[in-house]
Amino acid sequence: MSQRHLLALFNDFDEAVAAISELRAANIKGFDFDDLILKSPIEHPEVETVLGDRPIKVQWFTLAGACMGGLLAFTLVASAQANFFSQIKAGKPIVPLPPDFVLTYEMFILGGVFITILGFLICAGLPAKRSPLYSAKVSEDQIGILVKGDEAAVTAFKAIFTKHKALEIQEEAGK
Amino acid sequence: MGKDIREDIAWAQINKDVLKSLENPKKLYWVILLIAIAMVGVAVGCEIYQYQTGMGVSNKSNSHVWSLYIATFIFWIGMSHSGTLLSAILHLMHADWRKPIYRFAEAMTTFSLMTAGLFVLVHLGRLWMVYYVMPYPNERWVWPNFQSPLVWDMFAIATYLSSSVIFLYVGMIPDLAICRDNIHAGWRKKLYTVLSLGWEGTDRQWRNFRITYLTIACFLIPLAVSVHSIVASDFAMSNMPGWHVTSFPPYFVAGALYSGCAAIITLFVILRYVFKFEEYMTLPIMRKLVRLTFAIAMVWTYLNLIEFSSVWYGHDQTAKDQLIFKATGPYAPYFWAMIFFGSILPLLLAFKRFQTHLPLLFVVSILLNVGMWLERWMIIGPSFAHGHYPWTWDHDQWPSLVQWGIVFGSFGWFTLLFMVFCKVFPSVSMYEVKEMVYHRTLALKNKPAVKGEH
Amino acid sequence: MIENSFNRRDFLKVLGWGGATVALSGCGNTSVEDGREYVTSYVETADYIIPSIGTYFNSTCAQCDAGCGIMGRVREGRVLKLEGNPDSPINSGKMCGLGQAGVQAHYNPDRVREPLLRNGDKGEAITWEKALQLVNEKVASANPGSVAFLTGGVSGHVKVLLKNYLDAIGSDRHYVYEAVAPSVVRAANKKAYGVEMPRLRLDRAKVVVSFGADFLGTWVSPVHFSRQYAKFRKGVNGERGVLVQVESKMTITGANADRWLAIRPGTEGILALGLINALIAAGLTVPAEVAAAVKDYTLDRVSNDTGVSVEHIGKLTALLKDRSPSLVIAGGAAEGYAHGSQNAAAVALLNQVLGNVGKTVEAPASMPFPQMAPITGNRSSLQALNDSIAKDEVKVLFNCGANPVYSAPASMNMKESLKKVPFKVAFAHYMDETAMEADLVLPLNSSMEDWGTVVPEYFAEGAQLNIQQPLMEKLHPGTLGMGDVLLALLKQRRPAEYNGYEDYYAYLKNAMVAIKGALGGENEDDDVFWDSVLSQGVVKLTSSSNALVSSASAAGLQLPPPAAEDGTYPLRLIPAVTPNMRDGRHANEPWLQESPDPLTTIVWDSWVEMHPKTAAKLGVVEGDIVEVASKNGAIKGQVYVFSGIHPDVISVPLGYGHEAMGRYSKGVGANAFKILDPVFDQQTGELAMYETRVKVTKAGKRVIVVKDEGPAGGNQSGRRIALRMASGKVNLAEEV
Amino acid sequence: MSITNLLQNWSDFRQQHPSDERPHQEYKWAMSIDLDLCTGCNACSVACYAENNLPAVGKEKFSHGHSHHWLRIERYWHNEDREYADQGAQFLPMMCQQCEAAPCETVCPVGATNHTADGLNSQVYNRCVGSRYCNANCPYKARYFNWYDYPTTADVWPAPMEQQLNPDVTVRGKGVMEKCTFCVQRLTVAKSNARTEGRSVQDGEVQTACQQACPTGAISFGNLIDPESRVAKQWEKQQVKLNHDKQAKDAVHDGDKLRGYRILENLRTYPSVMYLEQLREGAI
Repeated sequence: MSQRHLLALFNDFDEAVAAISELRAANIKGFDFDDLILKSPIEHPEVETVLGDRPIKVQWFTLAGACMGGLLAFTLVASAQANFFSQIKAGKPIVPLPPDFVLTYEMFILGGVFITILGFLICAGLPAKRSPLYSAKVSEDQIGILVKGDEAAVTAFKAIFTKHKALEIQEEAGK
Repeated sequence: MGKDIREDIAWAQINKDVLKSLENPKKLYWVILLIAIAMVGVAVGCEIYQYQTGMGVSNKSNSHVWSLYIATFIFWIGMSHSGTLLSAILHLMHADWRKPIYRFAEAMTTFSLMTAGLFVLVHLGRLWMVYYVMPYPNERWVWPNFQSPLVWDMFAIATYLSSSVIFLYVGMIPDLAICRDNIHAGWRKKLYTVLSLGWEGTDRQWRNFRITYLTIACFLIPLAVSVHSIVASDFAMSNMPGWHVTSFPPYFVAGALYSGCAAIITLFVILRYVFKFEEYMTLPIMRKLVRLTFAIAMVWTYLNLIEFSSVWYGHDQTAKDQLIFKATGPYAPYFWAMIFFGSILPLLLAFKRFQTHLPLLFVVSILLNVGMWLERWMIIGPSFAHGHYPWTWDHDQWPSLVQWGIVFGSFGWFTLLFMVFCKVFPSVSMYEVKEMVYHRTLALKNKPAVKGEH
Repeated sequence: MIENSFNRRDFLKVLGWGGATVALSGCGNTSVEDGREYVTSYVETADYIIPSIGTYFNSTCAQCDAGCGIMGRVREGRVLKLEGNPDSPINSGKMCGLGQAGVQAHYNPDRVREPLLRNGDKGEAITWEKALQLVNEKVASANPGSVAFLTGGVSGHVKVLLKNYLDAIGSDRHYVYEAVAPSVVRAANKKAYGVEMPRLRLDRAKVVVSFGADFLGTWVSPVHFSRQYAKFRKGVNGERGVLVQVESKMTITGANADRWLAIRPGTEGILALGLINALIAAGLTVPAEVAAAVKDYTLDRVSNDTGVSVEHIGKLTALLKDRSPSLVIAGGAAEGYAHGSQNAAAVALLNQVLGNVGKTVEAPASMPFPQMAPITGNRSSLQALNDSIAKDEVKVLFNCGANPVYSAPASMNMKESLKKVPFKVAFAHYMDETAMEADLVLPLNSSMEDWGTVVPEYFAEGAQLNIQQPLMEKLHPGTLGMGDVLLALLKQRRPAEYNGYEDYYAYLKNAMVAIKGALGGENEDDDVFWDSVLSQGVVKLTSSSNALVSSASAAGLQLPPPAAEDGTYPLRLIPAVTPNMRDGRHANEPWLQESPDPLTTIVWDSWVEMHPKTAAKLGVVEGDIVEVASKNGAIKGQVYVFSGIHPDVISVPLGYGHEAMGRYSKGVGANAFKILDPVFDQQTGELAMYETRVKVTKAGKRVIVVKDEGPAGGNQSGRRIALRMASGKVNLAEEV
Repeated sequence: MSITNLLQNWSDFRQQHPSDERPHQEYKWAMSIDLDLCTGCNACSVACYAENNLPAVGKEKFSHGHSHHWLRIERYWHNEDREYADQGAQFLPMMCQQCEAAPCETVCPVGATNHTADGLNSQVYNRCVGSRYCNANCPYKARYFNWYDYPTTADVWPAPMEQQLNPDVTVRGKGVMEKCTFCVQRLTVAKSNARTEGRSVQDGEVQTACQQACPTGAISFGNLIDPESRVAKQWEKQQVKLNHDKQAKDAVHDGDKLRGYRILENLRTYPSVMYLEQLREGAI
């Protein structure tokens, strides 16, 4: 059964929030609340509460990246120095710890940063293809709610959106 | 004092204003750009000559093996600090007034780092062998000497540069999306489309965006501090009298923040004027910035005194001679100029009426940076002139025009990069300014009337 | 590493000018024939030649007349470095900087490369045949008595050939000229000891008092004296020798003295006699007539005249009294005055009354072959030449190893007077000032391309004969050895005698083999003998040593009172002989220009040295350009202030200020020879070098003196770098 | 480079080299210079020019401090306020001190200067990138930088002067740091000769150029490990210990008898060159 996408644009954020909570409450057939995507010009922590908890995993990447960076740096540097019998630095050990710690520290950060970005891209699903429905208004000052549902659900969606003074409702046939 | 920025400013207006800064530039812009290019030309000429003839043309000597290049290197590294560091710290502290100004501050960071990097290259006697410094695998198993502070520099700067570029870029993604949505033709469209990575401001994107930005901010603070501490180690780790000082790392960091803040003030004034950003780069924000600068200036002064007095009351006669030489020898004028610009002049900033007096601030901030450059020169020049070994003292060696030319050109290079950035990317963070307005006045934003007008 | 002995046949392969030598000149050695680079395979080398391994050949250093034995390190047909020859008693393996720079004289880019005949102001290259032919004609056409040779000090077989040539053409005009030589002291010694230069045993002396003899830097045989100085300092069973230097301008020797006494110029003799008087007071017994002669030289008067404090005279007297044997030496500073002979005589007298003769002053070995014995140069001979030129007595003048146009004072106006000589031949290494005046310039081999024998003036032990042999193939085919030229000239005169010799090498070998008996090889095969001679580089001769006159006599000792002030020319000019430059003949060797002057550390320029007081009086500081004017001219120079000089004196180094010669010397510094006043020693007629009165005036601008020392000068500003302690505190005998 | 290697020999790698536990194996080249014999005649310096292909840079470059005398003679005065320098000068030959804990080594970014097994402070020309950090960190300023490309500079080695260049020693191009090597080229030859004969280098078998020239024999050079070598004996006699920054001499009580000291020892560079104090007679 074919799915359809609807994007409603709101000017008033409170209305948008209300709309979302109503969508959640109204048990519409052929509509999975988790498919609802909120699009906004800025971040809305308070809206997320309405969306229910959706997990964040980036920090785990960070942890892994940082540890890997640090560990790798130390082993590589130290084992490189292990060849320095031929190039002794007089009065110093072959593997001197203080300098190695400095480098470890730097690489710890570098690894952290890089892998965090990787994590971000993965978690945020970027770079992404443009989704079927989008309005430049979203990047300006309006908030958009993108829902996906059966033919049947469409009317219910529209009803709720109009009720909450959606400025405009875009509609498109899903695949 | 008033609000940081006007409350009844409409979001659409914000977009409009900032995007305007990306439109075709005025004549003045081109003039500045050309001057910058000319300056770079001078530097390139000097470098080619030096590369061909040998380092000798820079008029260093076996006593003065380092000179302006290293001094200016430290200067640019220092300049790079405020941008990222302030942006990150203030972000963690949710200091809203950072939002309109952090973008160009970070850009400044990135570009001054790029400039600093060049000086390391220019300084080398055998530029064409520079890759020896990198730990690349080779069948001879020869590695750089990881004990050398210069290698730490290499690592630190690489890390810092890439991290701040990332920080700058990530923070810019939502704005790039805005550009994408509002600019409909030409290579820019493609550029923004690619760079914005298909950002649509979905809740998922925002969620991960927040945590990522926060994390990188957290990383950047210790990184920034470590970078300049390491640059300080170049000196503190050596046994040159006047360098072998424990307080060097914090001293350098303070100096870095100092010159960085001063530079931000300068650019603040320029951008505010050139791009008509009065709405966003407001006087209240400037006031906060100035106060911060003043505070750091005093910290720097304090550390200066610490260094002097610890040398003065210490037992290292050599270092003491060194200090006396700085204050009385042929370098004395520069030394006292440094004290004046660095410690006396900033006292002006303590006065309320000066804190928002833009023309004055413009001049003062530049002079502060002159002072900070002199600080770096006072670390290099006199120390080499009057080191451990009296026989090799050399008080008559001054940098040649070749050196001055390259230093001069570096400012052109920085300006060039910065100007281009300001034309291609939004130099004020739109989405975050929106947040500032939003937090207070959601209601205002609802007034359709405001939209699109002014 | 050091390999001295090798097979003769291979030796000739290098030195007989055969194909083998060309093959040897590999590795970037540009062939002198056609300028092509040879890259020579070592498939067929002489068997003692191992690529990349240096071979050492013994020879003799020609940089000065001391005659040190050297070993040249030869690799791939090139001489790379000179080391001292350990077998030579003179320098026993050591060398001075001047000697080290010999290779730069050899490889010098400014050498004359082919015979040049004057054509207007230019010299045009001609062949040797043409050149020698020309010489032949000129000499033939000239009246025999009017052919003159002007040379530096010569000895050995070249001297013999020279003598023979002069005899052959029937002339006796051989002028031996040295711009800087202890001629007056020689004369005085001759009087006092019966020999010109007695053998000085610093190593035996407990105290050495040197009246301005710079024996560590420039005087007679510096390397040898330095060797002795080392022993002297280590001392006889640990008693460290004490060096006292008396002079008006500090020399490098003075800089090493335990006590450097700045004496009023010219009063050295007075001090010497004063010391004798004081010694008598201290109980030294001396001949009555000596005592009578010195009785007027009371402590106060001497101190007054000389400016040496009573305290120091007292201490010095005590020292001489207590520590015997001592040694007193008279050098440049003592002899450089109108009464130089008197000064020297007074110093010699001091030596005698101290009973040093026979202990530290020994009779030198005599040279068994007088015809080879060195003729030492002096300045009066040049005066003599100049006079006879003035009288048009000289028609043909050969000049070799002397550069009078540069080193004669302006008052002699050598340049002009040479113009009066119709035909002047210069045997030249560089186109120096004198060669520029010559009508025919004959390029000589360098000492590293040439054969020869050298007899040093000063024998370290017994008499010795030094061998000079080529260390490599000639760099320039157009040059010829002095010996070869003289031989060629002799062949023109006495074909019968000399046509037998193919070249000077042949002559030399023949001559040496002929006297092998005296050279300690009577029952050796000629070739074996010759090889051993060549490989040793030094032949020790069995010789008697003539006794010394040791009876002290003050007869004819007349010392003038200290010279009076001269109003218009208040200061006295001391032309300093520096270890690097000497008389300036080596000014074109960059190592010497670049090696800092020991005392001032100045490089690549001359300077005007003065005492802080003098500088204050003149209102000048270091780097001020001043004009130093005497009655006979003026030179400009940069001021260098230091306290190693008497306030009545200023000093300018000799050897700089060449107007020709080469890229490294031309126009570097100023020539102090030029402004010397024509004052002469009353007895010997030698030019009195220290008698020039000058006035110094500021000539405007100030420069930064190019020198090695930093702004701290000789000050260590509290660092522990160069430490010094009282000799009493250590026992040298215990040291290793 | 492998982790296993790292883990297995960890303790070795943490060991300071060289140290009292791990002294130099066969050779430790050292010098001792008797300042009472040094007359400042500059013979050593010129010999160094001849042996090591040092360029004579000329007046103009010299004035800019570009001189190349690996071995320089310094001249000090001790007459603080007296009218005359009436106790003469003091000459001090200063060359690379071949420190046991060389400040220059640790700071070189590319490891171009290292500590050799013979205890020399080596300089690898073709590894040097010319950061000049080593010189900045050298308290003796005994390192010299090639500010220009002297082989191609006019009048430095004009033909045929280049034929004098010693083939055993590199002719340095522009942009590299250089310094006294204790004539390492001679040491290498001596060592290989000795090795072929299955022995170690005897004392006096190898001389540095400066030592060989010095007319007064003020410089002695040799293997500090060989107890028979003159240098070793001298160090022993003067009670100068290589890896100490304070010597018996510094203790006042019997310091008098000893002349041996090392320059700027308090910086803990542990130089391999011992100087013997100059002496002056008190009786005059």
